[in-house]
Amino acid sequence: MINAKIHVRFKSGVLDPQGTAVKGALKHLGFENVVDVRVGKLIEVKLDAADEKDAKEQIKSMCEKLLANPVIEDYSFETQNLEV
Amino acid sequence: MINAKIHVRFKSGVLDPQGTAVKGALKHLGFENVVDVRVGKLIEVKLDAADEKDAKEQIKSMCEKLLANPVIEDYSFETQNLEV
Amino acid sequence: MAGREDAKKLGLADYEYDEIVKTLGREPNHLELGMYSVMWSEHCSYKNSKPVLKRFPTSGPRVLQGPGENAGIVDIGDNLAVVMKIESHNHPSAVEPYQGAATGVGGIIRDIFTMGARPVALLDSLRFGNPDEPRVKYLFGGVVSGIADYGNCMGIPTVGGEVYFDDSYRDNPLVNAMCVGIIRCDRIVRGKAAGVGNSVMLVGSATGRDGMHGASFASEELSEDSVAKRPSVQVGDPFTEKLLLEACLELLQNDWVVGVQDLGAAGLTSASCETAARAESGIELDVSLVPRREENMNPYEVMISESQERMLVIVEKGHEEDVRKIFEKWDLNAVKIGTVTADGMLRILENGTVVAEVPAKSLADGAPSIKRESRKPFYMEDIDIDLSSIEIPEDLNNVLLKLLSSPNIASKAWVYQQYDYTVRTDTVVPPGSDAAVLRIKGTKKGIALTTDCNGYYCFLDPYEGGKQAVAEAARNLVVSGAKPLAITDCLNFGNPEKPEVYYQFEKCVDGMAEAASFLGTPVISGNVSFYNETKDNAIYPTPVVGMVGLLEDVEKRCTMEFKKEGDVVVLLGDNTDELGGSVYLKEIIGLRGGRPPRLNLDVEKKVQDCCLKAIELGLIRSAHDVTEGGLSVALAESCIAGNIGFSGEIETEIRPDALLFGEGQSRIIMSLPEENLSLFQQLAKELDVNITVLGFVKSGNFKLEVKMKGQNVGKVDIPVDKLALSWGNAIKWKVEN
Amino acid sequence: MKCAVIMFPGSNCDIDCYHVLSEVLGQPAEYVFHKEKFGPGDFDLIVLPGGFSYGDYLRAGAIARFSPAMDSVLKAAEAGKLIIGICNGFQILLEAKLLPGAMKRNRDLKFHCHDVYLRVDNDETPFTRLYKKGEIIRLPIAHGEGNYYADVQTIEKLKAENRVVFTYCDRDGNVSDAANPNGSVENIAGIINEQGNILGMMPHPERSSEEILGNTDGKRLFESILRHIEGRTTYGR
Ligand SMILES: Nc1ncnc2c1ncn2[C@@H]1O[C@H](COP(=O)(O)OP(=O)(O)O)[C@@H](O)[C@H]1O
Ligand SMILES: [Mg+2]
Repeated sequence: MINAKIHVRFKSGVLDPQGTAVKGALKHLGFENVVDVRVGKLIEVKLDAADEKDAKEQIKSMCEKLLANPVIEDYSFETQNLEV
Repeated sequence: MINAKIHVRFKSGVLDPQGTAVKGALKHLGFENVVDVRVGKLIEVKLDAADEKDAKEQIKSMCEKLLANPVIEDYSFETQNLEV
Repeated sequence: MAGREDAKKLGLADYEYDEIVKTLGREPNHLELGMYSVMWSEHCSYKNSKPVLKRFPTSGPRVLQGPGENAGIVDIGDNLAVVMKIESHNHPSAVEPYQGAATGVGGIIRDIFTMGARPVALLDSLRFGNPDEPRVKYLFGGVVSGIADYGNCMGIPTVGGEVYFDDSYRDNPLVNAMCVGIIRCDRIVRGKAAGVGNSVMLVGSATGRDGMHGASFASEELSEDSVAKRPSVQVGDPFTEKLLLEACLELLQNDWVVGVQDLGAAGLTSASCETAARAESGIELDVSLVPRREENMNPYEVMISESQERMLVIVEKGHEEDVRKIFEKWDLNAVKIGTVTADGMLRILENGTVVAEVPAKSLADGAPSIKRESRKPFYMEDIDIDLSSIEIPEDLNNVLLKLLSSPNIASKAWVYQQYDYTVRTDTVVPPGSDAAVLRIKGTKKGIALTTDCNGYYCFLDPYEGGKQAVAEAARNLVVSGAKPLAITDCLNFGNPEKPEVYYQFEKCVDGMAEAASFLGTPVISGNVSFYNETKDNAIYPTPVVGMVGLLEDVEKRCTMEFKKEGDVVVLLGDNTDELGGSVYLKEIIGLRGGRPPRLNLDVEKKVQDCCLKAIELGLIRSAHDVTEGGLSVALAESCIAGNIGFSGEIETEIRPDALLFGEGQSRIIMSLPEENLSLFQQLAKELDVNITVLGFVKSGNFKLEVKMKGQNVGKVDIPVDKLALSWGNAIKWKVEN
Repeated sequence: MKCAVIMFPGSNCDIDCYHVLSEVLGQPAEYVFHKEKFGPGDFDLIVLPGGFSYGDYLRAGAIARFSPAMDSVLKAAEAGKLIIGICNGFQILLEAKLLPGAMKRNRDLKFHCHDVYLRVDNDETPFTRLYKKGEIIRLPIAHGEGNYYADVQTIEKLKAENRVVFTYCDRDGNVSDAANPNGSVENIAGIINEQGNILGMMPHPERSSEEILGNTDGKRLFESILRHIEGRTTYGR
């Protein structure tokens, strides 16, 4: 079993409305030293695959087809073999 | 400058409608071996702080006050000192 | 076996445990006890309220379904009927505002389509503490977006509701959601497990460990460790509910469907025993057949889980595959989990072995009801205020502007613009007026909807407050041109074990019952929410009235805004010198108390009849009732809404602040073309209603002079733009800063 | 004019679009379930309605674009059939790359339901020929993710090719930040593809096509389409 932790974030240069709002709220709460906040997605996918290399290929393909929108988002991921 | 990467996810057992929908879509796209998908948040906070220990305290407090709702969500985070 | 101690832990009293043992003729096991504990909680059993609720009028020529089913139904002709129900989700929303409110909306929608109706509208009645407090802002914002996200995703317009702020709701916000559906009279489905041998199927989402003991959670005071009761809050899945809605409505086209019941509080336990009890039958079901989301769930967990977006469907034997096919089309589960039996028992099996067996009726209806002690609260003895000690403010303009920017009077657009109120293209009077009006496609008809309650009046005088809530709801429908038909009510109170709270409860119900009978609007469904109380801080008694009215011709609807320069503005009803319970007294003078305005039902009825008749005859161009803030606020609202001014004067013997800001009941302001005035005066005379000409619609300022014996004793004179600014942005400024 | 309204799981303006096409315009309209396919010549107009397909759970429109009906929509698009995506339908068109750019959450993170004013920037499309260029119209919006984004080059290209069809403005036609309900780049409310047969827009013309709803500015959009199709069947070929 392979576990993949995928991060999807806005590309740099794309305004992140949620990040802006969270930053404002944090400042309001007294966290004055917050410089920047970005809110993205954490997608955890459990795959029934033995081979980590193969799993990585699949995850990459999932990201490209569905999980991230390349117009506005970048992705990165890590995998972990749960059997090991 | 400290960079914190915060993961906020539904507690285990809490229904994750997004995860369910994404899992269905991935299966539909031919990724038959997907066993489970959970969708959470990735929140990246840049803090103007020198001391990593102090920054960790602050991030913890942000999570508890604003970024996660302990009733249904768990959080975890890593920090990184950008100056180093 | 489970004993008395286990029962206590689950919140069952000794005498209740004894009753269970007596019913079963033996000690219950753990699962059985758990099922009794959820079904006999206040939330499910109404044990504290049942005898009092009997005082409501519940029948009438149009009532097709009164209380006791998932929702009430009134006939509106053309073989169509309106289905409606309101429900609270107060406790979950206090702990997790977004999900708590969202799942509240999800639950009330299911109650409507369970009956076979297409949900066409939502309303939300909300109460929070002082919006200046950060925690209140968080709760308010979270609740509103939870309601928005669920209702919007479902494609059901949220067309009305109310928002009040008062410290009494600080720790116990109230979140009441109402849903209204339309159904063909010959297609009504009830929650019955009839026909021995018929199949019991579970459809919709898989079952997880969500909201265990949610019903019990809603039946006790919130405390420090309420937060520790985390699993009681569920996450809503409006997408799945939308599929469930479409699948169920498709299913219900078929005559082989026997009954449907949604799974709400107390989950499968409640749905199975209630459907069996209604049909005087039994159900045998096997929990191992229930589709699960989580591993290793035991029968106890499966039976009391409150996982959302599920339904129990009873179909004639042999049609299981037909059901499965319909749900498969919508990508949903549909699994046969049991059978209808003749023996009246709810029998639970796990892999074929009986794990619980209790009489369904005893679970559903057997909770011993409690006659609580009732005592008039001390504070009520001491609420009179000597008006002569209150100085009349110099600057009445300033008072009016302050009133308009009070969050209890200001525009609620910040709230309802987050709700999709135009989807389905039936909303012909959108939120912001006295009542929302929806057309019914394929007919000439329309329905008008509102929720109302002034909890502060109910606190000061529960009986008058109860009456007033019903009368105001009816008045809001009438000024929209609709004839009031029926009520669904949500009774929000503190801890009923306290005699003072029970007194408030009883008196509110008495007042509501009297008004409902008098105005011919039976109570056809409702909900009770007790224990809205924290550390001796109970909410104001808040019996929210949801009401529906009918317009035979939707083209004859009326709205509140002044429409045309030169139109005459008249007051229907009588001004009074009452100031008790007013927003003016509470927020401007800073005095809590006084007797709330009296309501004479006879006068109220005449005023409403006259208004309705005038609208039907096409005599008038606008109508708006006078409520919080009084006459000047009502006039100002009609100006703001129409973006036009008003100029007038009143000759009176009432002190100017009472005249301008007092909240005397049974008053409606109208505008009409001058040429209709004499006809209208004649009508009012025939119907024995007093009317006063106040002035004219006029561009520019809102201007009203108060005169005593010809002498000017007070005046407001403000540009309408300025009024609009105060009124329009107050809530936004408060919550976003 | 033969019309199809696609029903995705979670669509909720399907009935409203159907109502306008069949009842208000009196045209033959059909629902097409997302699991069904159809031929490229079956319909003159295909409507991707508003709603929350798949709950908008990952990104608005992201999952819906993989449905079988969308394969047929792609083929119809290639065949030059008229396609309009309204609200969620616009989001689906973006995700399906039938239109450029992407949608983000509204900048204030709130759902917005109210009327907006729009400037008609292109009156030469099959969808807008009954409007006048520069005309200010009023339509309702109801969305939480209408914050249109595309990179600078794409925006320049859209403008150069006159493909911005509607722009948020105020009552007097001023295009300002205050008149922008969601933060979309350059106040963009609706765009069209290069071939001119696919329109995506956030506001809801189907909710303002009847007198009883207090506004008929949206009806002219559907009438434009009808005029275009009828003109083509009568004189074209
Ligand atoms: N929570 C809400 N949800 C939707 N609409 C609301 C809400 N609160 C207020 N409104 C709208 O604002 C209007 C004015 O509210 P309110 O002052 O309570 O009216 P009234 O005094 O006539 O009952 C309501 O009729 C309703 O249309
Ligand atoms: Mg009113």
